[in-house]
Amino acid sequence: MHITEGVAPASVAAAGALLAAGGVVAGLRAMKDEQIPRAAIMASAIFAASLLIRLPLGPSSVHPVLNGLAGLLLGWAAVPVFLVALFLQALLFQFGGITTLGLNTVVMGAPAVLCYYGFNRSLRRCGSARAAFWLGAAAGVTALLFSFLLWAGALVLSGKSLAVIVKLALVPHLAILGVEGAFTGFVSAFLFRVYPRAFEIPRTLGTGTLS
Amino acid sequence: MSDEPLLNLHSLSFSHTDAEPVLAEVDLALRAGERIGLQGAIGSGKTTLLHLVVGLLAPDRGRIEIFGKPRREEHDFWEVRERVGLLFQDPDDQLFCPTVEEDVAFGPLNQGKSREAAHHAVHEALALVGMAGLEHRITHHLSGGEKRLVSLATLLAMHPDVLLLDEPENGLDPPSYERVQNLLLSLPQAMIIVSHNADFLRAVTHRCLCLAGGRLQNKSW
Amino acid sequence: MSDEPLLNLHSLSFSHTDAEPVLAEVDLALRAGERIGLQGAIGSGKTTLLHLVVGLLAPDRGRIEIFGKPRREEHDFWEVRERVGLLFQDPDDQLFCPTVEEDVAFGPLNQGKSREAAHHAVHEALALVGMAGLEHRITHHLSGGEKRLVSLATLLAMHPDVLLLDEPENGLDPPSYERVQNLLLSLPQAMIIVSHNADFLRAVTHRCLCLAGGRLQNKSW
Amino acid sequence: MSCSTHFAGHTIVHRLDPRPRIVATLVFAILVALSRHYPALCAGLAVGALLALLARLPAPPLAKRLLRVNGFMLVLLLLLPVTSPGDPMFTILHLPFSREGVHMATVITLKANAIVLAFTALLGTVELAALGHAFHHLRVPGKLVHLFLFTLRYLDVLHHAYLGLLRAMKARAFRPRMNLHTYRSYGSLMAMLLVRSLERAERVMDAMKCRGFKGRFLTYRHFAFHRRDAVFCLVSTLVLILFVCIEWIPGGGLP
Ligand SMILES: Nc1ncnc2c1ncn2[C@@H]1O[C@H](COP(=O)(O)OP(=O)(O)OP(=O)(O)O)[C@@H](O)[C@H]1O
Ligand SMILES: Nc1ncnc2c1ncn2[C@@H]1O[C@H](COP(=O)(O)OP(=O)(O)OP(=O)(O)O)[C@@H](O)[C@H]1O
Ligand SMILES: [Mg+2]
Ligand SMILES: [Mg+2]
Repeated sequence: MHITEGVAPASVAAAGALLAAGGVVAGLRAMKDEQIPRAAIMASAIFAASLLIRLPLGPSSVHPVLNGLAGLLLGWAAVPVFLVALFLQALLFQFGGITTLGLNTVVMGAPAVLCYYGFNRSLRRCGSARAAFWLGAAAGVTALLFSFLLWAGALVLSGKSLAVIVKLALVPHLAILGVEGAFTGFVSAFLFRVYPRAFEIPRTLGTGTLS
Repeated sequence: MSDEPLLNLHSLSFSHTDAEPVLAEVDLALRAGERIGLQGAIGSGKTTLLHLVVGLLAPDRGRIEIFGKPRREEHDFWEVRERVGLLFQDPDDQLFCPTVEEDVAFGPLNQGKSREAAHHAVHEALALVGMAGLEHRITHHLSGGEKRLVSLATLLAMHPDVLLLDEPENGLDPPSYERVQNLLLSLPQAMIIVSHNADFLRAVTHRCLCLAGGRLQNKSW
Repeated sequence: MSDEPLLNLHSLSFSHTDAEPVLAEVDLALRAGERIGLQGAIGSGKTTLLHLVVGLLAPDRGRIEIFGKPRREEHDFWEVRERVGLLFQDPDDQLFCPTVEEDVAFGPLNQGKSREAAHHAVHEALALVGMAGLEHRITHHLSGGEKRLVSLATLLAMHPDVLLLDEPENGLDPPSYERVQNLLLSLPQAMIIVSHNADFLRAVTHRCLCLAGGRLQNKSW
Repeated sequence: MSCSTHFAGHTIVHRLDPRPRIVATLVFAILVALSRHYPALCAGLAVGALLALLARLPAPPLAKRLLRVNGFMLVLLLLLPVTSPGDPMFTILHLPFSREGVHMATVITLKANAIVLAFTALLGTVELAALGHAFHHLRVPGKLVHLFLFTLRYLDVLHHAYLGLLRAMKARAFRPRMNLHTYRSYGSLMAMLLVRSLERAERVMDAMKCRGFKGRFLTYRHFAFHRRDAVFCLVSTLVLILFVCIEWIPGGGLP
């Protein structure tokens, strides 16, 4: 669900870049020095998982997007983490691109932050692995759905005629929702049982430094 | 079965990259009930050899015959993996389910066993390695020695005919070391055991091979 | 300095969780030039003890005195960490910079050395462990043995007065093993060396302690 | 095996200082993204192709990247002319291909290929760690640079851990199918990878503290600015100015 290089006209790309810059600054301020290794490990995990893990779906397979999970584990820091992961994907594999880097960061990062606000607290307080599964699954579905809407919005803004792409992509994406939800749910339940500290994020939107 | 080897490698060659080969024309036969030791310097290709046997890597040249049939494609190895248990060098690779019970049940479930049969296999295997009662522990919180023994249980629960053990005694304290040693001596399966520890191999195996320069040599004690 | 111990632990107690304590009333003194071995079963708290000494964990009770001063707060330990080198059990934890050179330079730069001085320290330390010429290698492409030796160089580049080594010989093949052994014998620093390998400790240390049930006991060979 | 390798080599492009390369790539990408006319876009594509040739990018991986971009473009080329309203340019099988649609699809395709070629040739050829240090010298916030460098460091560690676990699953007769057992198993794999990595992150922080880290990163590597870098700056500035002339000065760039 990347916006490919060259598709977005300058105005849309610039708007995306501005929004992303704001999110990245907020994310960097929220991230303490001590959390940098943790954020980096999440970035590599997201990058590696989206490249390596293929979940079978019908005759084909899909890769997990994991932005719901990233939000649950990182809060605002998910935005710079996605910036780095997406930059590496563009640089090494040409998924997305550099003029659309800002847009793609918003498409992935904004739903992650939303999931943080929506589900992180209830996950920390829930009483059973089963509840953690459902909360995680809800986060996965919500994030993916929201990402799809942002992606579709950016495409339609880029040119009304691109709406046809959105229509074509709708059905496969609805199918992916279930897989992403189940996957995020299983990961959340696992973390809840084995390493509940993963969901503790020391501080969000703070007033820290950038360097 | 009698004299027909369970496992037969014919002039197997393999290289990880285009660089010099890790294995060059390796021959090896393992018969029922036999325990073979495998030594060799760091990076000499011991782990690579075991991974070739279960089809996790594909040889550049040579033939692999297991249970009397040649094995070439991925689906040839599906049966092999249900009947040959591989203990990984790093126990952290082996255990990935949240609890011990789920992890030990993973293999039997993949073999198509019912939940009850898998449950039964789990308890039997854990009792065999002396870890009964650990069913509900979180795998990640086990100590190094416990991880090693539970890893062994994950193999035994699949009732394999052959065991391939990659440094089963590494990083264990003396009591766990002894438990592993006695367990291996008591198991009926044919085994290939990789280790840097000559004493351990001498106590446990019938004969010992050494991998050097990509070739296997008989080793005398 | 003479007889004053470099490092002095007085009835130190520690528990990771509310569960039973890992260390109970541990006393330990390390004098200049002394090499102490530390054995103990898996999970007996050896690593924990070393982490307490450099302030990565805080004791529940007891006193830590290092270089003649009591150490309690995080900033008390800043000086300790510049003068006490800790080798981590897993070298992958220790090497976090992209290249060997940067990794070895990380410590000296944090000590406030200039770039030239750091550069000099890097080359000297790498030469000492026999890894000169690896400066520009990518750290994660090193073999296990090389990682271990480079980790040691990252400590030596800081010219510490005390070395705390957590299983420095683990997973090495005989040549690397011997190199580590000779290196440790040739270094002037006081050391605490954790290992499961009694032969290694016998060759390298002056005396050996055993950690069991949260207590330290003298161990005779 | 590694999932994070750049296009290594020894060409003149590889030897340039990464800093001016980053700046030039960014300015070039922005200008190309802003332009709308064929002359400038074709010039941009030519510049991209020339850079790719100069950097001697290996053909198979480059083709794969271009295919990834142009696969999407092909869909656009087929769909846009049919679905965009406007005067039909020609019809195939009774489907009217609109002039606006053809134009839009062609422009997007040209832009994308020009940017991808330049981006790959100039930045895809920098060793990744050096790229991080170059960002540092270009005043990218320190935390972001260190996030980038740490991410690189742990990519291969994680990749190896992943391969190890996946092999262990396969060795125990696991076969991916479309069922909950498969999703649960992959979920466990991913979560176990995360747990181990998060704990490692804590130990890495400890290791850094032990080596005197007090919350401020100091960088060791510096770049030397050679004469060839000055030449590169000059040439790329001229090329970019020429590009602006072709696109924005009415009739000015072309005779
Ligand atoms: N995935 C890989 N890609 C490239 N090279 C590899 C890979 N795995 C192993 N190698 C190389 O192949 C050689 C053999 O590795 P292998 O792990 O089989 O050695 P080993 O005998 O098991 O060593 P050890 O005693 O350290 O476990 C080594 O030189 C290693 O660096
Ligand atoms: N972060 C932690 N949280 C909770 N318990 C821990 C933690 N780290 C270690 N432990 C427990 O504390 C005990 C001591 O661990 P430690 O790592 O010090 O043992 P060790 O003697 O170094 O063992 P090994 O020989 O396996 O390295 C173990 O029982 C371990 O499970
Ligand atoms: Mg091995
Ligand atoms: Mg330890």
